[in-house]
Amino acid sequence: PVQAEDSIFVPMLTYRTGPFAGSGTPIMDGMHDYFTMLNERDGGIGGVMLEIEECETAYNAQKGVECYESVKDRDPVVINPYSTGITLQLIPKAPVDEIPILSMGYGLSATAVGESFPWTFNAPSTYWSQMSGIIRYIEAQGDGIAGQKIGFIYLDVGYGREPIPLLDELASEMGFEVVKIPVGVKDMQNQSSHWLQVRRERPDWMIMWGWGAMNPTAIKEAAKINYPMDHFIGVWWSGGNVDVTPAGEGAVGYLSANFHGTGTDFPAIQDIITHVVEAGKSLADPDTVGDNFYNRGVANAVATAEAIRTAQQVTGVSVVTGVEMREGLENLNITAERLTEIGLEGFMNPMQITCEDHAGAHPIYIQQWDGENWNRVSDWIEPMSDRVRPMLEAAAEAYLADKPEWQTQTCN
Amino acid sequence: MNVAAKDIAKGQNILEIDGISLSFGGVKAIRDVSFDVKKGEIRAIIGPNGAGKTSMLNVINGFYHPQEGTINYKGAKRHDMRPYVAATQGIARTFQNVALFAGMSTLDNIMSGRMLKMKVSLPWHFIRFGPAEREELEHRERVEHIIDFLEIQAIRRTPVGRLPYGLQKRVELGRALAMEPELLLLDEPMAGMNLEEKEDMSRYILDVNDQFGTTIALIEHDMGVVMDLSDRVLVLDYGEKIADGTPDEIKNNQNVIDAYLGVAH
Amino acid sequence: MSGNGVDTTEDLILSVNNIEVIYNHVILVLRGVSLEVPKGKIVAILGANGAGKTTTLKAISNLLKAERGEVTKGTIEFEGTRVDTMSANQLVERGCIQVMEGRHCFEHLSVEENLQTGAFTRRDGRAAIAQDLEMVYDYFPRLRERKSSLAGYISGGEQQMTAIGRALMSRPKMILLDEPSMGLAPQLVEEIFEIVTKLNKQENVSFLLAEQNTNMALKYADYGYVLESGRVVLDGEAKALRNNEDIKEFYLGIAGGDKRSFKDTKHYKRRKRWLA
Amino acid sequence: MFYREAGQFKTNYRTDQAVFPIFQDKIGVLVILAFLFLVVPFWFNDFWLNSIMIPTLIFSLAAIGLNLLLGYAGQISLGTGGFMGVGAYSCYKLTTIFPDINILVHILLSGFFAAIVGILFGIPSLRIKGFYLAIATLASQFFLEWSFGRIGWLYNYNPSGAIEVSTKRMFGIAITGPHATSLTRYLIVLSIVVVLTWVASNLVRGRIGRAWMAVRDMDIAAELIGIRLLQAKLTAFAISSYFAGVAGALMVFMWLGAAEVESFDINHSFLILFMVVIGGTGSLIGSFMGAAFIWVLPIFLRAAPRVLGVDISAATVEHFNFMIVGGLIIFFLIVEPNGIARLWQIGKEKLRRWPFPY
Amino acid sequence: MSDTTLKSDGGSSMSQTQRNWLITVLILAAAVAGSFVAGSDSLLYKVFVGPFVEMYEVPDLFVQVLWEGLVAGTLYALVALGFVLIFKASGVFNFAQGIMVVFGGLSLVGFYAAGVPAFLSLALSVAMMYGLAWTVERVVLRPLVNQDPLILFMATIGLTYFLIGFGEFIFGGEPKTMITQEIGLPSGSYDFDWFGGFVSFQKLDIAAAVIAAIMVGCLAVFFNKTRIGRALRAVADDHQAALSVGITLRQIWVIVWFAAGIVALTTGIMWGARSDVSFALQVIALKALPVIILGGLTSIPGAIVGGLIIGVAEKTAEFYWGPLVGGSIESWIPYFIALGFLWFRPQGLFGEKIIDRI
Ligand SMILES: Nc1ncnc2c1ncn2[C@@H]1O[C@H](COP(=O)(O)OP(=O)(O)OP(=O)(O)O)[C@@H](O)[C@H]1O
Ligand SMILES: Nc1ncnc2c1ncn2[C@@H]1O[C@H](COP(=O)(O)OP(=O)(O)OP(=O)(O)O)[C@@H](O)[C@H]1O
Ligand SMILES: [Mg+2]
Ligand SMILES: [Mg+2]
Repeated sequence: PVQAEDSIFVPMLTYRTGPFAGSGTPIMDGMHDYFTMLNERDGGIGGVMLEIEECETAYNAQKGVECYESVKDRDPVVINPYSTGITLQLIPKAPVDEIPILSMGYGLSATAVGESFPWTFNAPSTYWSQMSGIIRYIEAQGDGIAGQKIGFIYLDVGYGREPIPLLDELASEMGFEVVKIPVGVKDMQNQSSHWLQVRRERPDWMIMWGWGAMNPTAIKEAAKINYPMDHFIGVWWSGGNVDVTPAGEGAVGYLSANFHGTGTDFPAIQDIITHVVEAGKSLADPDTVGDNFYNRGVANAVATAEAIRTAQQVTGVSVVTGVEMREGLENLNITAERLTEIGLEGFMNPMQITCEDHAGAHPIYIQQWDGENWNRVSDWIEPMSDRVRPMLEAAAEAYLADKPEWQTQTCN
Repeated sequence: MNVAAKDIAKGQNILEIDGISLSFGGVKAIRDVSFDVKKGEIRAIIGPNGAGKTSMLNVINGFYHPQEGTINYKGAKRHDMRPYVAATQGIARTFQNVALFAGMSTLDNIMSGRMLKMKVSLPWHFIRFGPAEREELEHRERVEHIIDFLEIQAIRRTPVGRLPYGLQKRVELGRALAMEPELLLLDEPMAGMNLEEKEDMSRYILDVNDQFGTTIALIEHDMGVVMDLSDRVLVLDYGEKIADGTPDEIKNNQNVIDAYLGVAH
Repeated sequence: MSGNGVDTTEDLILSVNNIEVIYNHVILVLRGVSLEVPKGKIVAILGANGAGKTTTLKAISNLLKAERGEVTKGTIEFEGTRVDTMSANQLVERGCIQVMEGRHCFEHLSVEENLQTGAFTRRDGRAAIAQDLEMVYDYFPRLRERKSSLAGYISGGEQQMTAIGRALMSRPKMILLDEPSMGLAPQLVEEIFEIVTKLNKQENVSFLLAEQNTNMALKYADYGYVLESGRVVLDGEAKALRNNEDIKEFYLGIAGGDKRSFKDTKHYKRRKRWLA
Repeated sequence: MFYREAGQFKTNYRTDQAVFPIFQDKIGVLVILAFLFLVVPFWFNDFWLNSIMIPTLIFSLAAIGLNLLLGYAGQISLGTGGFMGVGAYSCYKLTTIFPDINILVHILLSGFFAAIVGILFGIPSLRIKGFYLAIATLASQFFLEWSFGRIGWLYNYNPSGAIEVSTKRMFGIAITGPHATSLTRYLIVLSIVVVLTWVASNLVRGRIGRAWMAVRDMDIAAELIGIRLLQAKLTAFAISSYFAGVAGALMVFMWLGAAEVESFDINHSFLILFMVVIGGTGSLIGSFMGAAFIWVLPIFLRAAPRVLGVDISAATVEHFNFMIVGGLIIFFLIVEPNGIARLWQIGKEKLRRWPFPY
Repeated sequence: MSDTTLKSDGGSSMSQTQRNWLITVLILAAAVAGSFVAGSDSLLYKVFVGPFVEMYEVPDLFVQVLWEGLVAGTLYALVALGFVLIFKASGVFNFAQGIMVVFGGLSLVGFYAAGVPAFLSLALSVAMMYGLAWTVERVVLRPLVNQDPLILFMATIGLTYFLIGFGEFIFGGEPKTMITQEIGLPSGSYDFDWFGGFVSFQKLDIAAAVIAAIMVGCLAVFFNKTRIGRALRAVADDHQAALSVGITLRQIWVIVWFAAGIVALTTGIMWGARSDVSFALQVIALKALPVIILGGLTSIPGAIVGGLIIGVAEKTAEFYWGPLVGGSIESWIPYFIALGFLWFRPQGLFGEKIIDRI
């Protein structure tokens, strides 16, 4: 790694090993490659080089904390934990160590409430917003949602369980029925009984909150019981290319949520290919560049990089560290123009973070697998912020209830 | 206890075995055997291999439960029970295939024989100071006597798994003695010893019997030892009792000579 | 090793030269043991508990490694070739097998299967093996009765017979017997030694036996070694040893021509130590 | 030359039974304690305290717990992770139910809940032995894992399913939560571990320990000399689980600050088992050595390339890490199956004989 | 414990086992009666009656559940078989079986990806498993002969770590798709319209069952009818004694590890075809553990029968009872089922007797 006094230290908590490596690797590649591209092409951000360093967690919370401890004294600009488990452990540490945490589209939903969690960011959307978007999508299809039966199959860990409260609440309000089917980590690749339950319950729609090896297995099993794929929607972590390819033809029609574009048809991605991949500076298999999860990593890196840039602008400090970065994140505003500027026109919806709202109620879209590629099949869907926000606030309050010394902030 | 006292005590039976039968599946290990053991005597049990001697000891200390027959111990009829109950009633035992606690030192092995006599409850052991330590030291002293008695001071701290066979047998005797039993069952205590060691062992057995008045039932294949030490001898063959009497009677019993002793004796 | 009665021109089947054995890297057990077994002879090792008899035998049959012991010095030759680097299996194939102290039967195999494993290295066909099985059963009729019982359940003496029978099944040229008489009824002890002599005479099998029953051992052996604290302290023709005063006193229990009674032995008696 | 017991005569059994009969050992322990209490706090930075010292101590405690069960009582358990979880979750519940009671009391109490669960799942050991028992203990591991995720009451229905530690103070100093400095937490952990280790060493040297070892070495014989197997095994399970429970509570409250079910999964059980076996079954010092080895080695391995300036990716480092740790485990087992503690002992024995080789 | 090995005949009163059975039956009867009294909304009804009513009313699903259970059972049995082979032949509880499954699958896919034709890849993978067996014998087992089973168990965990690192280093951590068609495995399914619904049998699953049956048959013959087979069992009982009668431990270990490697490769192919080949797959080793204790650690038929029992019981339980408690009980239910069996037979259904003799 580049070692320089005047560089910005961007640690990456990765998992290229362990049971979730399948999902993790492309994300880490995308993130790593975008940062490297900035260094190669632009000489860093605002003239300051980025010092990128990976620390392998294997999705294990203890290793994650250890990684955090090992980097925290070296002025990391932000931590991307890439695991809800690790995020949960870092949330309390962030304000004390003054290192912001960006859990992009995962982590604890309640941290969207900026007043309560000044140091934690989960843009572009919380799981709850995302779930509400998916429900909206379902509602918008043919028969509406009232009276429908919705199956929710999820990885039986904190991450998978997180959307349940919202789902329950929406179910009673909107008049649909929910069937919950948890999949234990040990049974990720052994889901026959779960899908038999699907067969028994005959849900009209299936929603999946899966990760790692759970995804391809679920899609295969769904195909086995002839479940209509176009009524099967995955969270945006269940939409990797590695998730659908093993099922072959069976996966055609499968849907998943997303918030950014796929493919390589973006100038910035082309820059990655020329400056990084072809220059041999990437760890990625060239075939996977532009895959959904690869681009997820790029999106994450874009948000980080833009926040660094914003931080530089807002604070006037060029070698930013955590404290400035927090400012940058709270003032982050990636407009459509800015996206075009950085070569990612239409790659994602404009993204803004504010002091109150650390997630930003950003819309999602639904994509469909055609056997080769992901295709957009919906417009941008706005989440039900009116529903979600109060729940977030309640959750934040509950979180703080037994933590009298918690650092909060007031926004104006 | 002096010799006269021993003779008086001999009148009472400490153990009465009546009509015991024991079988495993098709194998009849013991068939309708009855005998008694008098207080303070040394009672030998002999017989060819597989005659049911060890099984008999197992019956006496509750490890095997006979299908038929009754056992009277210290005047009371005994029911089937877990073996540790026998230990609480004062029956101690050594084993044919040494059954020491291989990972523990000699000292600890013998100390473990005092387990039943130690009463201080668990919480005291957490801090050790006070009652637990006092009790420990008290028993340690008794154990040291046994160690002296058996002349195994030198191996006090050696894990017994590393000891040669003969010494292991001696430690095992020590462990049994530490239980201060009323009835001591010895299963081939002298197997694998040379003459000198057998002489020592005999001495210990006689001394235990003599000094503590412990009743002893022993199985042994060395006829010299059996004839010299025991007061009465029970002979088993194929699970049946074929003779019972003083060493001299046994020596000349034709059945015993045929089944067990062979011509030479 | 010469000048003590062994005819050096005679063929040696086994010779152990000055071996040293250490357990666990720190416990020195044998401090230079040398002994020889001429072809077709019976040699006995005598010695108190812990003298190192078992260790010597295990060193020869290469079983020490399994106990974290190793031969650090000296050589062992079987029929003129060095065997101390061989595996136990090669040694058995060459015809040298050990009967281990403390039985070591395969508990979960039946008696008959135990005996059959003894023939593992044999290549001379089922018929020959079956014949030898009969031979073992003839030696030990008790085993025939219990042949289908699991070896773990049979009595101590029966296990001992199984262990000996198992070794015989390999048709060895040489048998290392560790305390064969332990736990056997007197009649059987004699039978065992009869079997030993028979094999020795008829099939020219050589024996090295560690035995506590000195009386028996010296009666049947040709030659004897006395081991003490890992060293050979005395050796000689069995006959000569039998007449050695010290052996008489301490190993045979004959004081002034009469057998002592165990009842009369005194505590704290003087012990003979050659290495005082 | 310097390490001799010659000349140190014991005049009564009491001194003979002391924990460290050899004078030099006693000094050694004092030096180590002094180092841990007086030197470490001043010399070690946050990373060392947080990522090395605290976890190592906590894992040592858990390893001691398992060692009592496995090394002393001979019952293989693969459920340590679950028992640690019971400790952690009950401590969490205690703090929310009785927020005003000192957290240290909660931590020490939480072990009792683990002990109760340990006893329940120890019952099969009465009939089942060896690997059958080991696998049966997995029943407790998986059942507990499942319960931690399913019973909302345990984590106060927190939507994330995790338990989080709030700041608690003692004498005005934060001792848990993000505000507690690593130094405070280190000293607390150290004190608890030292005290409990002392308790463990008392136990194993006395009647209880002997009963356990007897059961371990030959349970039939143990029963025949009057040891109640039921009692001995269940106390072993209870006390072992108590240690594991306290370690679990410490792990969450003094180290991680938050935990979810996965923190107590089966891998965790294996980790502790490794520590015990590599350190040396049946040795308390071994538990410390094993914990240090298994926990610290990968950290060093991970840091090594950066320190040495070698440029390889984090993933590759992790691969090598696995290979090296796996390889070293095998290597250690081959060199000394009885663990590092035995190596240590042999070393000492050699020292005692020095300059003679044996 | 003695009463299990004893009391085989005689005894006028009811035995312990009979009494246990009677009590169990009575309790069940009471529960069923109670549920009818309490009505169909009561929990009792949902537990004791509801599921059976459903089985009767929706038979196609019930048949499908049974079939899925049998299929899963066959696959568990394959993993279990690997464990049993090695345990039976050497007394080693080989924890690395799970990673060997992954390794087998990965090497096949890996060779194919490198451009080797499918069947040649298969052959190379077999060769690779042989290489693994040889290396393991040379590096791990040989130096550890006659060690405590626990030590050997630990060594295999060390081996697991090593293989994880090594495998990920070579093949990369991301999942791969199994080359099902290329090596001639069928795909698709036979669907039947039965009982007013449909039942579907995957051809792949049928193939798995057939292959498993063939393998078990061969292994059973090998173990029971051959000289080597007997020697293998001897080794498991007593390494030293086995050495002493001239059994070639080395050769035997290579043979069984190779056999276990083949079983692992087969398992890897079959499981890989069902989902994909990834390192997450090694957790199925954990699924096989209850199977082997239920069937008995040393019994080949036990692995099969145990596998089928566990498979069917687990799927039925998850399907019919799981939803009552929030699902995902598959993670622990098999262990409790196995524990239930062990309570009656501590050595598993077909395991070798535990010899308690003194
Ligand atoms: N638990 C058991 N299961 C099956 N058979 C047994 C069991 N215990 C003993 N036997 C059988 O009962 C018979 C008597 O055995 P026992 O051990 O009592 O003989 P012994 O007289 O002590 O012989 P030895 O002198 O050889 O030790 C033997 O044939 C043995 O195989
Ligand atoms: N595995 C081992 N580890 C350490 N020391 C051992 C080991 N095996 C034997 N020893 C030691 O080696 C010495 C010799 O033991 P060995 O078993 O050879 O004696 P032996 O002459 O056969 O005695 P016995 O007549 O009692 O069988 C003993 O002091 C014993 O403590
Ligand atoms: Mg006997
Ligand atoms: Mg010996």
